[in-house]
Amino acid sequence: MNDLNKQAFAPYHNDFLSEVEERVEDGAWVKMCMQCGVCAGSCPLGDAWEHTPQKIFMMIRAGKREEVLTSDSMWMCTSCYNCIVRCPRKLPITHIMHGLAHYAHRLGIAPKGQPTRVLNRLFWNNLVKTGRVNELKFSLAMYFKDGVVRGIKNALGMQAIGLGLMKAKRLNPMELLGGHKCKDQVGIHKMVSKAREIEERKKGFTS
Amino acid sequence: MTKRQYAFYPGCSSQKGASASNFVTSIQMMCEKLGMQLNEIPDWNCCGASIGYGEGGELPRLVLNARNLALAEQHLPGQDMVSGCPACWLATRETAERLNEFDDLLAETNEALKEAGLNLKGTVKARHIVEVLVEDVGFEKMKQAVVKPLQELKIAGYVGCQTNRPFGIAGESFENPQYLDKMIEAVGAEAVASYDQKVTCCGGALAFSEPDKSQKQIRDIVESAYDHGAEMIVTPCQLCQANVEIYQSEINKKQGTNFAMPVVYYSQLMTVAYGGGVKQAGLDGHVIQPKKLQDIAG
Amino acid sequence: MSATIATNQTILVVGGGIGGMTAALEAAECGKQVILAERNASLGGRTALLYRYFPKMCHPICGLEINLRRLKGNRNLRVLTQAEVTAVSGQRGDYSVTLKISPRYVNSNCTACGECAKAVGAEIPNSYEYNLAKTRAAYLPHAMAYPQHYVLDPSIIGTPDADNAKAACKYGAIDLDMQTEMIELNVGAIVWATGWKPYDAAKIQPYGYDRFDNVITSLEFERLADPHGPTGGKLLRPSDGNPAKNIAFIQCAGSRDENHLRHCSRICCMASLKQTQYVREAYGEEGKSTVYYIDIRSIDRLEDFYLKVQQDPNVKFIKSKVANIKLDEKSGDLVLLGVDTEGYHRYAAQHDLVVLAVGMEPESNGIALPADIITDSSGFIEGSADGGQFGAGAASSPLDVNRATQSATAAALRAIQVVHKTSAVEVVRL
Amino acid sequence: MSEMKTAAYICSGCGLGDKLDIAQLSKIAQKEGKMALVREHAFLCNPEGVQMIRNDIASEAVTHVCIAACSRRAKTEAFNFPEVAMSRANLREGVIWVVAEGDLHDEVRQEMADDYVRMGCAEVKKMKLPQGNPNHAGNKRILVVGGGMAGLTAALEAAETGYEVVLVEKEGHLGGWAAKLWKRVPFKEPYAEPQDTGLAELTAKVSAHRGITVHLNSTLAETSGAPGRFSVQVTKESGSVITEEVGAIVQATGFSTYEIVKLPELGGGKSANVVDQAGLEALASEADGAAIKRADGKEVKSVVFVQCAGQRDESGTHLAYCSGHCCATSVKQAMYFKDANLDVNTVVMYTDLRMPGMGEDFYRSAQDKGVIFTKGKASAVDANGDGCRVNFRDLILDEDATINTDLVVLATGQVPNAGVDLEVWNPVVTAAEGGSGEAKRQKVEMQKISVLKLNYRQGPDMPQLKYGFADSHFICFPYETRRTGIYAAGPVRRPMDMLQTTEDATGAALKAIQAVENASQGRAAHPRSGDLSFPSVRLEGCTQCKRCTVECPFGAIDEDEKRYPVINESRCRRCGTCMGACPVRVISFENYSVDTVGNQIKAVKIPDEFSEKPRILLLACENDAYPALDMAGLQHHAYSAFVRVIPVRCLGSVNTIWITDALNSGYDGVMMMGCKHGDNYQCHFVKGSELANYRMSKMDDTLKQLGLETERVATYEVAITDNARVARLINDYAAKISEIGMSPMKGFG
Repeated sequence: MNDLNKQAFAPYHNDFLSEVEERVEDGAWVKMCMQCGVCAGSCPLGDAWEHTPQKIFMMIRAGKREEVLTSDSMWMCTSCYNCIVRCPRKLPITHIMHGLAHYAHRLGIAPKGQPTRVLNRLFWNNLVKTGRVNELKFSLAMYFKDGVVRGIKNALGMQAIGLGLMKAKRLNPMELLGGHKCKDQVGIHKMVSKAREIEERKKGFTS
Repeated sequence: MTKRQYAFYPGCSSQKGASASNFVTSIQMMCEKLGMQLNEIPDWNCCGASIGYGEGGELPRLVLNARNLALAEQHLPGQDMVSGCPACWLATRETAERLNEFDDLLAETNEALKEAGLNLKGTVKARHIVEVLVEDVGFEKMKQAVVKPLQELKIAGYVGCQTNRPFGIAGESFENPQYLDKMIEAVGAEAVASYDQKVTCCGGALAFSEPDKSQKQIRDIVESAYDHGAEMIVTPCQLCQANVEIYQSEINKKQGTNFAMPVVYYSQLMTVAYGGGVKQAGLDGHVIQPKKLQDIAG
Repeated sequence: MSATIATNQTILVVGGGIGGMTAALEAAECGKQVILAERNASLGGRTALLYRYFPKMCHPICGLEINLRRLKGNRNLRVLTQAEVTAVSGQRGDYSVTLKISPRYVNSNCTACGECAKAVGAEIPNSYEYNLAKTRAAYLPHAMAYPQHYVLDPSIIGTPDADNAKAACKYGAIDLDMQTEMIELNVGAIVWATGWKPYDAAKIQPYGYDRFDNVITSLEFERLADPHGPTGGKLLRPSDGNPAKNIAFIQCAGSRDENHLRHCSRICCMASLKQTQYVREAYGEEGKSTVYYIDIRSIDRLEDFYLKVQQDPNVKFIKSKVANIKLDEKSGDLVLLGVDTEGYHRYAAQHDLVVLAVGMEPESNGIALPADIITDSSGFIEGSADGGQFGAGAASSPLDVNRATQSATAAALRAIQVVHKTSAVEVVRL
Repeated sequence: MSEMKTAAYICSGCGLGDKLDIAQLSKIAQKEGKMALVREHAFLCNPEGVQMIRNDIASEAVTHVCIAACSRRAKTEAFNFPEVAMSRANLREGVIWVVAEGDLHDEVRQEMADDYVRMGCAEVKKMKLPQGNPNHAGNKRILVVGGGMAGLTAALEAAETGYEVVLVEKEGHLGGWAAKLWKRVPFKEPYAEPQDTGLAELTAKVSAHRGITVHLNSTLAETSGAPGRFSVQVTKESGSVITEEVGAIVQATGFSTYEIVKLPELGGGKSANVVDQAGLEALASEADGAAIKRADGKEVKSVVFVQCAGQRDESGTHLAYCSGHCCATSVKQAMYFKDANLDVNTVVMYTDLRMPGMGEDFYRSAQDKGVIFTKGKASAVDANGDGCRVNFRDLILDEDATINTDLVVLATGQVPNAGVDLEVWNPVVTAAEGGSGEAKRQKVEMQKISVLKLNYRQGPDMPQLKYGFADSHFICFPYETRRTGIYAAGPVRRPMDMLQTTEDATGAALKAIQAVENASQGRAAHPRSGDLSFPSVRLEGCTQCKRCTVECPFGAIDEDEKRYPVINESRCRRCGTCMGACPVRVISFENYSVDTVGNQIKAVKIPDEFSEKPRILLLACENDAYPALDMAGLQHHAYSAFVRVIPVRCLGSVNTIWITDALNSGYDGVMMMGCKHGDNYQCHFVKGSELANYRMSKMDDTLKQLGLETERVATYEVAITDNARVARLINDYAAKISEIGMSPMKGFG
């Protein structure tokens, strides 16, 4: 798999486009973009994008594998779905962005420490563990993502909010000990790992 | 009268002691008054939300949602699955539609579901509570149930993203939906007609990972509500509610504003208008107190 | 049933715009019997409502005048206005067509002296101005209207206004008892030249045509530029009547968009290029235009015109589909949000007027066509399975005037072939 | 021809009766107009009024009718008496609707009406009922030049309509460009896949058709005559010559591709691996669905299509225009590769992708097949090992980039095969006639490239528009050329794709049919369709000055060996430019002549110079200016009551004698309103208004001789929409006249 990472890609040849079509969620749509740019203009965090979606699609066609997969632009998606509903070619842009992010993450070449990437991992692990999200553990994990010192700063920074939420009974300290969970956690774990296994088989990942 | 039965999918944020626990509180009386019976899906799990993609990938996410659909199919046959949280609704509906469209995906999904002893036929329809209110109940009934019209209350209807896109309420515009304003008016309050941040994104889950960028969004949303003379913001979305309410203090701190704009759920408006008290309406669950509404609730 | 004489040697042309008039005239000038049925009260169609044509910047009604003169002088051609086809039966070479003729309440005695209009108080939206203005309920559709007869709007029938109009007419031209009548026609071939209509701009929600006064369609802009139009040819924006000197033209408004029209409407690029020159004509160096486009489609010699406009320092081109439009409440201006995709430049551009280059949709969409009419995925008419009915002009494809007249001339010949072959068959039969 | 009996009918409807003294108008018609019969009617256009006129025509044997009522453009259905000569005195749009309200103006209003009645009577007395072209000829065969898609379609469609066709093709086989194609771009639903050209079927039909004679390996040696009676010499390769008599001609000579050798910067002519679209079609036909191989036999694994190669060129080196079809053609060709093997790398490099209409579906289909589209501008293509290297600017990624590829296809443009450019031809001929040997040689060379070989005075081919495309009015009336009965069809008259070409050819076939039908009945063709009048020359008076033969916009007039004009009536479009050109005024139409207008000018009563009542003659083009004046009336834009308007067929028909006569007889000024001329001319007779403008520029000397201010003659370009403006122009001019004072010529006329 990772040999793909090292392979050189001929500019504007099909290789990377085909890779994306086979392995990225809804990647088969990339070729349908006509470069109108409506997605680029519709993104709420637009200013933060180094490469806009439509530009990423062009980069994929141009075979810029490295630049695309290491870009942190996809991680800027807030899932607002503006791009999807406005796209004149009906590309599922949000999904493609998620798909690319996941693929880069899966290959281990997504930008290290990219906050949303970290958030993603923490969130997923948190939810898969019990079948449900434990907001407190999740938040704390998020604050401590950059290490203990920074973490305490973050936590202190958000202390007021935390307390406010606790006062409002919308953040439960008891969550630290157990908290909500699904009964059939075992089933859920088996189910999820099975799903992962099927996907890897289908998309030809070797893990 | 016989109540309409729905398979209810509360979602993580709506659990007791979680960020949207007061939402669940607030819908009880609303449903009661409007003849809706919500039956919680046994042992439901998280939908993966809009942030599960990075680690989760495609099939695992589909499977998570398929599990909830399968449980509903099995335990609450014939009932539409209703969610109060846009993220849950979106993830579930997307799953339902994709599995209906692609047989191979459904097969793979069931292969995985088998591990949890489940199987999905794909008969369940995934809906949002607001859909149910608008389509099954209707604005007229929402109006009729009012005992305490919320007069002299000027409210900015903030729809946000995922209740509105990509699916939204049938027949509504993605850019300028009307249903929330109509609900505000149904309970006797005044909706800010020209509220231009109606469908602006609050940053969603990135409120966590990209606080500054998200807070810029939130600032616009709150500022415009003030500019248009709104006394509070009402929203159908748990994440929007949380983000827009709780980060105001942060924004005040960083940018010297002094925002204190209450952000409530439509269901809280209704419960109050239908005669509910502060507790019933979950109005005790706010960081920024919606005084005026609390006063009406008494 | 009226006694309009027609035989299976007659060609019926449906639609009296430039396409229909061309098809009818070309066939009639070949010596064929032709009936031209127009739904509105006057011939001329959409082009009569345009200010100028690209690329010559000449005036559409100039061609209309010539066609009207050809028509007035031709004995083979009969015109029915306010006539709609309601049913077609039979087959190639022998159709029976039912036409619904709506009452005009004015007969051919009308001398267009205009006394009735003076006598009527009621006003109605002027559909010939895309409702940008009102007109008296007794009106002459436009200065070049043919037939040159006034029309009474049905809304005033039975009101004192109608009686006042009748009283004001010295020539017994007003007949308030006119009824809708159904006509049965026997014809050999049918040419559908039902033309096009602008796509409903309100459906393009991100651009807020339904919310913002200063977002208008390219057709409404033609009326603003036309000296005969509601502003007397001044480019004034609707919200406050101020001069619009910094105008945005948004291309593909509805076209090339699977949420709206699948096809490219072909004319919109040239139309906007043309309209940038209206801005220059009106305000000289002060008039600024910005064209937001995906691809500029100035095909063949029209490229010259594109080049000319590109060289105009007051016209800017931005390769971008505008994402959405926000209203600046203080100024009434509009802020266009999007990204210039040539190298990625984000913009929030303020303009005092936005013109949507709306796409072309077949006028026949929403009209019940005969069962065996074949249309494409956008509803444009290819013809009938039995080969006796033909699409012509903009009813058959999104076409500019030049191509529409080509297409209509071709359709006329195909119709002539049908009636020729029919007569041949009949000779055999006798 | 029966005895002339005149009648005038004066209407008092539409407020004429309230604003004018009808009785006085009748008196004028009788006494001054010398009308044998004068009747008034309160509502002349109603059935009863019309019947009154019909009765007079029937029982009173009236032959000449003057209708004094509304504009000649109004109530044409009512006042339709084809059996008599008729003039219209415009009292409504021309007088009561434009003269200011109020009794203050009663006098001048009445004077204006009086004059129009005088003019109407004066005009009709000089009119004859047109009898139609005496030398009309009835040959209804149609010649189609060129056997490509356009020619074949035109031939078949005409034959299917029942007209005999002669098809001349220079090659040994039919098909032209289409024969080079493996497949064509789809032209009906679903617009997704390349389709069979259908050429085999079409050629089979044409070859088998009883009504069509095909001459292969043949060209035209000489074409003489006119619509309804063309005589065409067809030379076969063998040298044998046959004569074909035809009634009309369709020129469908198509295009040549812009040679890629002219594009060395893009590798044209330098690398065998750089081909044009024709070259690619050849490779595709060779492969016939299998993997496409290069000339050297190597299977193509990657291909780049460079759009607009040598087109849309701003430097002036290559073609400035866009050929329209090339985007769709390249997309189709990219599909050739994808359909044979999805793994082939196919890149289409464009600056604006131009696939209008349903072409968008075809574009989508290509993307769906994996064709890569990039908005980019190629700067250089050069050989790179076994293949090519394309250097370009990626306009989206905003960077210079390079693609290595096996094959490059240059999408070059269409160059029309339109024959000799008359703008070049005419000076050469003049020089040759002047005895220049060089010019004589040039002339022979040019004759070789001529397509039609017309023996017309004005040259051997159709006039050309910009970039050498054959003549065509390219907006409202695309088929109207300056050579009556000869119609250009297909890419020879404007760049076009195959779908438009077949539509165009079908339309051209109709126009050819129309031309032979008109010719056979001695009627004019567009825009004065059906007009039975025609120009005739009084040769006794002719000075052989050749102005008519040179200036006729339609090449209708030849010269005989003695340099006398020979008018080919069925080539004539009845604009009257020849009449305006003739210095000795020997050319006239039965119902439109130097006299019909001259008489009107003389009929106007000129007040003496102390009256403070100037008289201004306004000669208005009937196509645009006159309707504008009518609409000014309809919208009640008031203008000076001192103006007297005479509609003319075209300003080109204005003979300077009218102006000098008018000035001599005491008019204070003469205005002329015609159409815009120049590149974007709006003149319906192409050159009419331009010629008029030229002639008037020569008036100044005449005026000086007469001792008059040059302002007394003014020409204006007027558009049909200028309702308000024409009124303003008249008023400004009237003001100007009162400024410079009354004409000193009064009383000498």
